[in-house]
Amino acid sequence: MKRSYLTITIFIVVFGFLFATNAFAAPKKLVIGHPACLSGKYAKAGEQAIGGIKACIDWVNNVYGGVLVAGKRIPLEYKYYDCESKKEGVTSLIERLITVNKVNVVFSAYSSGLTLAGAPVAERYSMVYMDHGGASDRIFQQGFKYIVQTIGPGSKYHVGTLDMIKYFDPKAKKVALAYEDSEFARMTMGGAEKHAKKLGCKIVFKRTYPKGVTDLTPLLSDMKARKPEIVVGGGHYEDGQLFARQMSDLDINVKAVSLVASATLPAYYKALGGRIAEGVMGPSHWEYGVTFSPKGAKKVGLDWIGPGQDEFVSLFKKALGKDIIPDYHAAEAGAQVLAYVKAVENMNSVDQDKVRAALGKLKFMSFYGGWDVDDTTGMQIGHSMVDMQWQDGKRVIVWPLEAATGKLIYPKPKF
Amino acid sequence: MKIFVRGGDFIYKGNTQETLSESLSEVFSNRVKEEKMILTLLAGNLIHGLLLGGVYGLATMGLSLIFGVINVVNVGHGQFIMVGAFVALTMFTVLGLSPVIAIPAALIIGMALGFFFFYTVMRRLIRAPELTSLLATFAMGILLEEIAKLIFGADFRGYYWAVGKITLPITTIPMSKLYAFIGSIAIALFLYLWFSKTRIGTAIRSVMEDSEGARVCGVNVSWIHALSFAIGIGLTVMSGVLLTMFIPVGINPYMGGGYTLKAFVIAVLGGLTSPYGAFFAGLIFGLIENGAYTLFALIPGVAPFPLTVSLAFWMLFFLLLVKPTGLLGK
Amino acid sequence: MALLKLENITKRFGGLVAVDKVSLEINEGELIGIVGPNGSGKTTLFNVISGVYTPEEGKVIFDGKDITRLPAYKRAPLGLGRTFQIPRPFSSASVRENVAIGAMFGTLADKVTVDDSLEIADRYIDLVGLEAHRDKASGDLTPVEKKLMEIARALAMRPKLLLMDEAMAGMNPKDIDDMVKFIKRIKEEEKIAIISMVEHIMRAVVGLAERVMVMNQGAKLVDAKTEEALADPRVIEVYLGQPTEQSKWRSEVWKEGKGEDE
Amino acid sequence: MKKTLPKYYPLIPVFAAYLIMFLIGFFVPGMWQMVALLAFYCALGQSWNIFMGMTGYVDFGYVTFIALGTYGMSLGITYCSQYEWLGIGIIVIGFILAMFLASLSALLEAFIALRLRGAYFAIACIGINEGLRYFIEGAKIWGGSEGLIYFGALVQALGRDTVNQLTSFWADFSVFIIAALAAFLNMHYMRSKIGYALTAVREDEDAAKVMGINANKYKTIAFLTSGWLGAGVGAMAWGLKLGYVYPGDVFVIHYTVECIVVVLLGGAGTLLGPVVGGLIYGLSKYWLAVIMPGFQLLIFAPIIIIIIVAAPEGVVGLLKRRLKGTRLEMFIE
Repeated sequence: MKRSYLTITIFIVVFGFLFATNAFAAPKKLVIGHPACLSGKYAKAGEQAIGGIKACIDWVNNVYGGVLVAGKRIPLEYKYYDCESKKEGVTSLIERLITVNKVNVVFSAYSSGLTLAGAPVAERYSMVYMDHGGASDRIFQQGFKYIVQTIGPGSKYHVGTLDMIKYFDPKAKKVALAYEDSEFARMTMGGAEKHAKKLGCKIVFKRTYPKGVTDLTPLLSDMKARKPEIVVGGGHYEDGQLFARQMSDLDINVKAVSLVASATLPAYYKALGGRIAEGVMGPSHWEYGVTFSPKGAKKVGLDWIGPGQDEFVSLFKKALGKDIIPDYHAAEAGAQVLAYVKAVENMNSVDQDKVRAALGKLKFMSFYGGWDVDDTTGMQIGHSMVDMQWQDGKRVIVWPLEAATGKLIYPKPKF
Repeated sequence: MKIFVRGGDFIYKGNTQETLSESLSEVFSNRVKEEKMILTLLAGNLIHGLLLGGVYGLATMGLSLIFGVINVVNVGHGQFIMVGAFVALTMFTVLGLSPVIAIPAALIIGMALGFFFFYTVMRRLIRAPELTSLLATFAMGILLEEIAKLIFGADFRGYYWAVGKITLPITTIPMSKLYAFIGSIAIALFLYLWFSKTRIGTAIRSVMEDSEGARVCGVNVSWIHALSFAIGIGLTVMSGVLLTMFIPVGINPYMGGGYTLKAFVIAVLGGLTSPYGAFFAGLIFGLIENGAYTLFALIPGVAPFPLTVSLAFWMLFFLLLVKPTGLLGK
Repeated sequence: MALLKLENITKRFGGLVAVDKVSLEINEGELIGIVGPNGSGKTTLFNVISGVYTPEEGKVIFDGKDITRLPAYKRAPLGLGRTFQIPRPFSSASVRENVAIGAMFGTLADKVTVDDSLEIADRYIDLVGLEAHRDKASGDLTPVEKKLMEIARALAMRPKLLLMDEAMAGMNPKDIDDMVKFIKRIKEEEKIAIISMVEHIMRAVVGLAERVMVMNQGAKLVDAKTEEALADPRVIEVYLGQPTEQSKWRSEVWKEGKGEDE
Repeated sequence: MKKTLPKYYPLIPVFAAYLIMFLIGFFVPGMWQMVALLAFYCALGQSWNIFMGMTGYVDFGYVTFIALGTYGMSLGITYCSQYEWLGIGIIVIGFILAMFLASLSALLEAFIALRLRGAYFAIACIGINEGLRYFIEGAKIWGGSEGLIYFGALVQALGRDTVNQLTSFWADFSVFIIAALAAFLNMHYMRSKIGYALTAVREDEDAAKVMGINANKYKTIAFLTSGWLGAGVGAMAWGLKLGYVYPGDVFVIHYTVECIVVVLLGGAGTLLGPVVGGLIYGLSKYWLAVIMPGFQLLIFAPIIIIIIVAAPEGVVGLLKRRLKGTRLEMFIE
């Protein structure tokens, strides 16, 4: 009898403890909140983003000396939780970040879906919500006031690629589109289709495949039968590997293959055992080897902030404690930190509405490239993409010509 | 309008302007060409489907065996396939051994895992309501995923086993796929002989039929339970190796989930309790999966890939209702 | 008018004819025994009456209504109660709840609330003498207690006709005598007709039923007064097999035969 | 009448728990979303428990109801927001649609349950869930895999402030209501003929039929109730609150598993179980996300296994056994 009361009491006490809020955020700090995807289906991108953010915060605090507000240098702090790549986690964690940790800005979780899930909460608390992982244009048609995008819109990914191929081979006509059926890849496909038609190409094949696909053989056989010259497609990591691998299995030799997301990652070449990856191209927001520099910024008349590329990479490695090369997820997230710092300094205030207004007007350049958003919707318009190609196990930037680190191999070598 | 829909534009929908600009004769000749092409495609896809089906079949045998003997649906099935994939990957990339050698290694690792999970967890759940066993196997799957993530990271990996390919008039087949198929058939055949010719195989079959009866006849039922679970897991892990011979990329800790659902469909097609049924159902499933894609692609305005997957699940659903003993069952 | 009337019931399982053209009439308040060896089709016949099976041929008429194709759950509210050979209690529920379920969905289904049913249940639990086990989970009862509980559950349905499937199988002679008395008593008190199925405990049959129907290989062999029926040479042959072994079997069977039905 | 009231005593701790959660969420700043998350788990557990606890069927495809509920709300808002005079009525329409879709799939599952049991039933329900998801994607209905995004439409129809209120308070509040309603219905069913009938059917369906119980009717009642509640949670917690839906995000079996974990932690078939389970699961998940981001699942998986093996009756089951014969007994069910 007594023990049962005791059991119940213990339960209540434990619950009470778990409910209790913990420490308040210390003043005189700017806190960046982030419901990160550390586990679940976006774990890979989540890890990269955390690394990128940590690296840039490190740079701001230790190299730059802190954010200059009202004549004082204030350090940045980073507070992140794991949302498990799930929408329920995002909403509750964002609220916790805003109310308990008193963060000054919220970074979105990876993917368009999770970005959308968190937006209403941020909106309710009138909190600047910076999106480095949701590429869907539709996010910005919902009337959210506090959202700002760093990642370029999905529809632009393959535009440059097609321009490049037209530049090198004006006769190439037959284009095949095969993308993953995800928000991001569909945007890319839409953009690519429109642009290909504008360039006078004929689209001989257009299909999507679902997420998590394990065998593309039927789709690729179909594509082979349509005899395309240029293949653009992809979506995420695993299907990008599968795509090239099974194209090789089926001996589909075309003049150019460009895959979004996966092809640009270092692991890609290794996973395909090298040879198959040779000549495969991929568009990217940022790639190790892109040469954006303060000098370049001056040339186009933009402010420069942040570490140089090599500095960023070493800070990134330090932040994660692992010897991995940052990819565009890291660069995006990192650049987002710099954008926030820039906006706060421009306004000389941390007030949410003012910062949001400043972000709307902000134009600058960093190691990530240009940054400029549409003032009303918050959509990214200033960032341009690069195209890279695997050549002898190295990622060579082949487009745009002014950023190129090597010459395009065209047509690509046979599988 | 009708003509255009019939003959013109199978490839993509909604682009009527281009279609309209084509002359009628062109449309007609296109139609003949198109039909011939579709038949070629179908034939090629069916060959690939058959090859893949063999691996699917083997990958499902473990699930059926475990359900047949201890009446537990292994919801973490796919995660054991993932373990197999990592075994193959590690042996190839770190030790430089061909996947053929990884097959027995995977069997041993899988059986060890099987015995471990049986004696720590499953033994206590055999007579429990299915709710608990479903959840327990699911939790095992998550555990494997997270451990794999801890060891290998969340990267998508792959390996390249260069053994050439053969080119047929209708399609190209990489040798590694062919080896995987032959391997699957050999293992299934071996298992069949083992089940029917050896004492212990007979004991397993008797427990499957009637565990009480077998107990009365002096079969050590709890040992058979443990052994069958271990063999089931061993088979599953082994099939993971064969699967990487088929699709040697995209290996990552979270790759298993999709295979679990596929294995369910196949196991049900095969009657859920019969490993051989599962093997043949795997072949049929492979054929349907690849064949249906080609046919669905003819319908304008739909996405054939998800429709194929959807078809598989509706098939499972109706089959369960109409004939729970499976396509090949009595 | 007969309470239950079976007309040429035939039930087949594949090629096997389990019940072969059986006709039977039972009047209100009558107690009749159905006797037959293992596999003679008694349980199948019970299942046809209670609606578990639908016969291929023939009619089941209960209380003037043709119920041949009526699902089982619609028969109970008409006044058809049943017990099972191997008791089938709702194990996780208590004795009281088990019996109350009978009251809730039997002939009183539309008239009683849950609380009423529990009260009715208490009455029948007292009647069968299980007061001490009222709140025990029914799965924990002994086999004999389970039988009693099943009878209480069936009685709580307030049936007009009660089908008792091997009520006495597996009991010792004293329990059988008690049970016989008990069945007779409830027949009088509750004013219901009872069909009791007995495999080969002749002791029970003799004491219990005024009338018996003997079945063999699915068909009706004899339908007569108990003494007459049991004296019938055909019955003796069916039951006792070859005359040479007659004496050896007779004593065993008459005293305490144990029966497991099909 | 005297007897009827004490029968509902076990609801007291359940409602008390919900009330405390609500008050904490309402008055402690920054707790609302977390409390909403807990309510989400409790409501799901509670609704799923009606299905499983009362019929004994393990519905692995339960998330279908939640997903269809989400779709109902999404379709209602997407297609009705253009009619300005409807005002807040679009949410009512969405809710009705959600209930309608859930009813259809509940009837379908009840139909399957006539023929299949145990693992076969579980797999068939998974089949429906996946089949539906890929059908939506493949046939491109309801926006196909592109889903529906309608936060903007909602803002246009109802104004920004109303929408802020709706998404960040009323949606969560309705989840509380649904959770409490689920508990009440669960209790009410347990204490009425439905509960007795389903107990009988669960234990021995053939015997139950002979006792006069229309097994299919009662099963269908339980399926429908459970489906409606699940769809209600989906419509509110996902449909209204998030303002978007992708098929790949809602038809996810993982959520069913979460329901099961919640129920099993607390105690399957009990009334208080899902509440306790939801609290334990939600809180520990939330705090693990906060304290050790990235390791929740690694910690959770073995814990689940240990609980299944060591305490299959769950916390409330243990508590019930402890409290047997004490005055507190009547509060725990």
